[in-house]
Amino acid sequence: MLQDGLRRYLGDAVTPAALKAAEEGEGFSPEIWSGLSEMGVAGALFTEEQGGFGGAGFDLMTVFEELGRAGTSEPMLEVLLAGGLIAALGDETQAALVEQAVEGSVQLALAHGEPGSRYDIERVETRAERGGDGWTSRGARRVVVNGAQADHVVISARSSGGARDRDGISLFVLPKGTAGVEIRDYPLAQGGHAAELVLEGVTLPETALLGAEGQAIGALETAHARATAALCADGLGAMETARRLTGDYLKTRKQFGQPIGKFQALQHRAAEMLIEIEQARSAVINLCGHLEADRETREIHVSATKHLVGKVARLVAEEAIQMHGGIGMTEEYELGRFARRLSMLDHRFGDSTFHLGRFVRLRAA
Amino acid sequence: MLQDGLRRYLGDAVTPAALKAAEEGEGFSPEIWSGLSEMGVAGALFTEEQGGFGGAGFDLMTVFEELGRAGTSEPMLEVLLAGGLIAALGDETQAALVEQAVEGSVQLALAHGEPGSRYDIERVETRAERGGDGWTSRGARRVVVNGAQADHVVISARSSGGARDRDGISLFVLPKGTAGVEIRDYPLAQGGHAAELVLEGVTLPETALLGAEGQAIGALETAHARATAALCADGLGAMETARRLTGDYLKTRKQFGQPIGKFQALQHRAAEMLIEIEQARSAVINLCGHLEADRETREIHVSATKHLVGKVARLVAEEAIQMHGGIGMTEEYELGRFARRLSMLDHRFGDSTFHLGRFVRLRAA
Amino acid sequence: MDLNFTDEQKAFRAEVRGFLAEKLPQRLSDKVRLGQRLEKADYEEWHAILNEKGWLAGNWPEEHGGAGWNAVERHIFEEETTSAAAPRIVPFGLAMLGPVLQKFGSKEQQDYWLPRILNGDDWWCQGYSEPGAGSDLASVKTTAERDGDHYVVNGQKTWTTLGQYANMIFCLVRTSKEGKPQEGISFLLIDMDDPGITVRPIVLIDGEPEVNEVFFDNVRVPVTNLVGEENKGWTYAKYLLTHERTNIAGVGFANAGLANLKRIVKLEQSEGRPLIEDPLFAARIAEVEIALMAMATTNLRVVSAAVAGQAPGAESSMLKVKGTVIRQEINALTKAAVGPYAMPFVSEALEAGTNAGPVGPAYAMAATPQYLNNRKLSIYGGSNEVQKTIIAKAILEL
Amino acid sequence: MDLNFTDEQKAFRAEVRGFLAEKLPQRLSDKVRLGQRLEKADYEEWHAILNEKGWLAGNWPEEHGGAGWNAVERHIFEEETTSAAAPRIVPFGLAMLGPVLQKFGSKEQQDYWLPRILNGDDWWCQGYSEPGAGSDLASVKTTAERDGDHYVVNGQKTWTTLGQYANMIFCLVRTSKEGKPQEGISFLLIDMDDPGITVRPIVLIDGEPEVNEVFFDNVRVPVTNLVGEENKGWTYAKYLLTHERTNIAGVGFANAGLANLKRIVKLEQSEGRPLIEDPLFAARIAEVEIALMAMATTNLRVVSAAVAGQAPGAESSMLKVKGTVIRQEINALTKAAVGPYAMPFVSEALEAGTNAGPVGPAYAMAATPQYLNNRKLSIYGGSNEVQKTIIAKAILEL
Repeated sequence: MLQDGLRRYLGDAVTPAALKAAEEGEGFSPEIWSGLSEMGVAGALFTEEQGGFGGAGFDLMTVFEELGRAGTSEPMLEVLLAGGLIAALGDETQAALVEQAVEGSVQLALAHGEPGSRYDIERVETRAERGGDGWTSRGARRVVVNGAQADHVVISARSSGGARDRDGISLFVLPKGTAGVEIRDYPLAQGGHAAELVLEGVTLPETALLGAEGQAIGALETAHARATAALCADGLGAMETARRLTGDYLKTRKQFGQPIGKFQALQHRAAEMLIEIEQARSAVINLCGHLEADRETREIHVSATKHLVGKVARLVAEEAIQMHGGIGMTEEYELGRFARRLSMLDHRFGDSTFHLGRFVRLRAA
Repeated sequence: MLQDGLRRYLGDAVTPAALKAAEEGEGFSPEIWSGLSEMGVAGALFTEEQGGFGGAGFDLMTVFEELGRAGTSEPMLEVLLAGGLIAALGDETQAALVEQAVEGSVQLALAHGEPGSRYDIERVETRAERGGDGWTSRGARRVVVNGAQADHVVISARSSGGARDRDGISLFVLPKGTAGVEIRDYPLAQGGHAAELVLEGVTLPETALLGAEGQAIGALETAHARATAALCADGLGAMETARRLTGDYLKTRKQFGQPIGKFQALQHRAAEMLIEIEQARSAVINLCGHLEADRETREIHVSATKHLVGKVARLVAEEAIQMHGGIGMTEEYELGRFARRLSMLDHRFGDSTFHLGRFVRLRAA
Repeated sequence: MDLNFTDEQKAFRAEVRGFLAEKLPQRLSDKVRLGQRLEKADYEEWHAILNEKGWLAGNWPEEHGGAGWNAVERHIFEEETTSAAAPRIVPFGLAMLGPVLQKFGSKEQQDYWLPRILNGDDWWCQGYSEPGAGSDLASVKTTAERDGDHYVVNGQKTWTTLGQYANMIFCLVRTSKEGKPQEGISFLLIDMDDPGITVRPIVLIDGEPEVNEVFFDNVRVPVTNLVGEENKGWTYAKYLLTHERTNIAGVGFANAGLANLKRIVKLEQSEGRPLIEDPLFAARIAEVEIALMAMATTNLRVVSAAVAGQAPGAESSMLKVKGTVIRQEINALTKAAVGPYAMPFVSEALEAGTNAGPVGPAYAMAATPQYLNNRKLSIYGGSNEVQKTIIAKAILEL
Repeated sequence: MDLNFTDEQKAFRAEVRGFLAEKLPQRLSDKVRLGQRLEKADYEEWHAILNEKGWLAGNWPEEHGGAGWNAVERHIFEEETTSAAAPRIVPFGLAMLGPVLQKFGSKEQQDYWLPRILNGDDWWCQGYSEPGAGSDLASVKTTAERDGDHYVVNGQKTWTTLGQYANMIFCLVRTSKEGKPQEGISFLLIDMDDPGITVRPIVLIDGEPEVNEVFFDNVRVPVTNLVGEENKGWTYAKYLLTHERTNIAGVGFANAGLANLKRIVKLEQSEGRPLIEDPLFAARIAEVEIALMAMATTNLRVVSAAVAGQAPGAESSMLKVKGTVIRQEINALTKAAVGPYAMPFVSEALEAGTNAGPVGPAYAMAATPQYLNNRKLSIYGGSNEVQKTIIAKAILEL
């Protein structure tokens, strides 16, 4: 039901004009953001206690597969990621932000990765020092998706321990416009915007602290597991569109006197692409079905799924372009946007090589 | 010239009857062994000082590519391997064995691998202890190709140091029938025979020592580098035959009303197979051209070539069978022999995964 | 989306597991685990044990003496038996002929042949493929000419798996040369002891005579052995092929193979450490394990849809391709894992209870024969190329 | 088999290297190394430097002002210039049109056009492909009708690389509709400033307007601009394509890309260590490095055979396929290496000397655009699918 409604809505709303508005603006279409809010889509990402009406793995799958299928870049993943952390750790005042995010009246972002941390969730070097009646922090945050647009940014900093200790990571909620935060906003290859954040001795009140001091790693892992499932579902949706476009093209495009879809080599490659997309779908199902499992089981599925979906995303993007030929290389044809989106899937939350190695380590543990 | 003569000779000599004789006998055809000896083929493996007329990398390539193309299993690689060690390290008396091997009057083998050493040339646990006027040794040697047939077996044992020390490995020459050696002879999947050797306190005279005590590792590495080049050339020859058989089959076999070679998917796969075989040929050339280089350069090429040829061997064996369909699965059709030979290439001197890791370590060193 | 098992299904799994623990002879599971040769008597022994429990024909309805399981129950049974290393159920009578007789056979044929399949009175083999036909099964050249109350059969079948054990063969034969190739085919049951039948073993590249050629020289077959109508055999053949495709993914075999591989890489040493600690080897295993985790879920999705009444179409072609590729990769990794001991090729060692022990560790001896033998997986039952063409046409509508 | 270089060849290599050290402007090699955008003036500057030395047209005979190098010398020049990060030589005038004019052009055409190519008076572009034709180049729809001393050209060309810089275009046009599609094609030289020509940029998925559509609306071209004979253009077109295929393997580009990748993985940190120490990432690099080592030797084999007088046939198709796959894999690994910094998509940062610096490390900024842009490698110049068909037919005779 949500799925059908969402697919219908996005099918109508994601127009060239809306995409142009997103590109020329801040990376997303304010109209579509409002439309999604009116449909209550963000509510599907949270449980009833948290102010939503869903929150299970398959709810995430439904929402993000459709967003990926439509190829639109409203910052819904950031609601899941930052909103999930606030919902899990926040006090009553902070929890209001989740409600507002579900309504669509505030935008959120998570500023966790550092320039040198790559895909390592545990690595935090930026420190937060307690002083006076609050905290000060100094350091840099890289590729913060929606970082310049967000009304509130959840930011991590280390209040104790060494660079890769699991203990000692704290989270804070920064309102937009906090003094001492330098922001460079820029577009992303997959659509949307991100920002580099430089904290130059930011002062934060005690009320900015989200959850217990130094104890954020568990919640961060859970939030990343859920966001990984969402991103993979998004990729699955984008693959479906890439395959639909490719199938249509193979049927209509003629070369050497016949539709190129009659060439057996292309038929077999299209079939292989389809088989792999079904593998990716099953991998997303596996992860979504294990988001509530114990940490070890959940993380094994995180790495298994991100590995497989990353590999398939590359295959689908490259094969779809190749089977289209020149037209697949052009910005004006619809495929390019999806191919670029798929080619960036590997660069958030860990690429397929990283997760293959992590899967091995988790299995051996 | 040698190449043409050898190809012609083997084209005539490798008959079903000769293969049957090999299978029912000791793994090779005595007639073909004599024929090769009369042609002086083994002479191409040694320099003039060593009693041959060749010995360069491209001489090995010529000989072994033809043996692989014909799919015959006379123990020529063992002449290269054990004979090469004797030629490099032996005193005058021992050097006579090389001459005899070149003439074809003695057969040789190298017993170096242990049940647990896998592909690790440096790993030797079997010990040789000096005592009286000779040595005693106790231990096991695995998959000694031609071990039961050889008139002389070059055997390694550790006279000092720990299991993986480079220093401390000594070589000895054992004549056939030495007391205290228990032999189990068996056929190999690629053709030919090998044996498990169990040394139960073998006593060896001082004259059995080959080269300086404890200093054999360098010569062993060189011999293995040369033997790896030879095995890869053998694989290249077998690939050529597999591709020839597959090409012929695609042209003649009809299905759904036309030769299956008209199906574009098979055409493209056949083309990919061909491209990879040319890659393998270049890899063999690279190794053969660097056998005389400094150790580091040579070993980088050993691992690069063995990795690539191993991968291509698998591809060619599997694709050749697949493109043939059922007939490719049968023992009576010629392809099976070559597919089996190719599928065993990875199991001597290190498989493609082992050598990929080794290449990385050598490059990083 | 619910892929969880119900409590009833969990209880069924526990029951199967208990049964296997009690009734599966250790001697047989040892043979399966080591990849040793199973004799005719081994299969018959296991069939009898299952039949006694009423579990031999999981896919048959209860009225014919089957267990009447649905797709999920069959899946659970399959998972448990493969992971316990039970011998496979020989499919020719049970999975192939049985359903055809139940759907298209006469009452007399059902009453006579079906119990004999369950009781092990007959060992059936399959006479579908002919030399040169490959995946083009409709290209049937073996003829059956009517002569009074008999058909006179002439021609040749090939790739007849375990035909050397069989006393009966079901065959596609040509009874008419008119119309399309599919139109003149009939489905005949033939006694292998009839005069004029010759069986010639075909040795495969693993050295085993697993398949056979069967020659028919004026073999007289009573017309009562015709199944259904003359010239309608292609319909029955296709029905049979659909049934053959249950469990086409081979998830159970893949799981068992992966477990065996993981055991081996803990025992094998490479450069002084267990092979499993080699990061590149471990990564190759992980890749196939991850693919298998996904494929198992795809399989469950298809199984669930089957229980919900959806006929699996081209999905089973996807499962065939991916399932065989995964199993072949596990075979290749197992061969790689055993290192130099993949080379010894000692046929007698695969015979349980002979003096010729394995060369090297016992787990190594079957690695190469199984690798070689399972190259067939992507060839038979409609080659993977044929499956891809089906996918392209049926789903992509190319 | 001798793939070693002669002393003369080694001396030539040293001379090229010395020249590059002295004459290649650092500003240009910095741009190339960082993957920044090269402007028209950058190419012209580099062409002029090479032309002064007599090295701009390595493949032209000396009588036409070329260097007259053989295949090995061209190979050495190519290796050295790519590894020094020199701008590539724009191929349309030098590698494509030049040889056609030398072989098929009139004396007047040679005398007029060839010096202008060397001196940079003209920037040529290529009018081969048409919308919807893909790799089927003979499907030319653009027409040229004779009208007195002119042809009147109507139609459309596409994928015209760097057409925005060009003042001249060489075109395949249809002058006859009789016979096979190949038979009515002519080869025309057209001034881009002629009335009736419109150039429309096509933005590719990397965001760059590298290629163009060129529209012809009653463009009047003097008949003196016909190369060779009317309706024989297909012969010249094929000759041009053969010449385009020298250096088809792109070994130099691959080597430079690999060196860049290896530099990056030493600087990138993963889990507290340089990325190069990640065994799986290192293995992926090693795999492509090993493939490149072999491919470079295949290339030398083909080059040596060319010097020995053998015309490269389907071998160049093999080099095309393998060469592009290797370069694309290096691009993919470079994108993977830069991690999250592959995502910023800041077009202005690719402009040297602007205020918009790179997001993240400078080496990261071009990774994604180059990955995306080089997907074209396996599509243009005869797609890899077309190359495989050529290999199957020419070598395998299928």
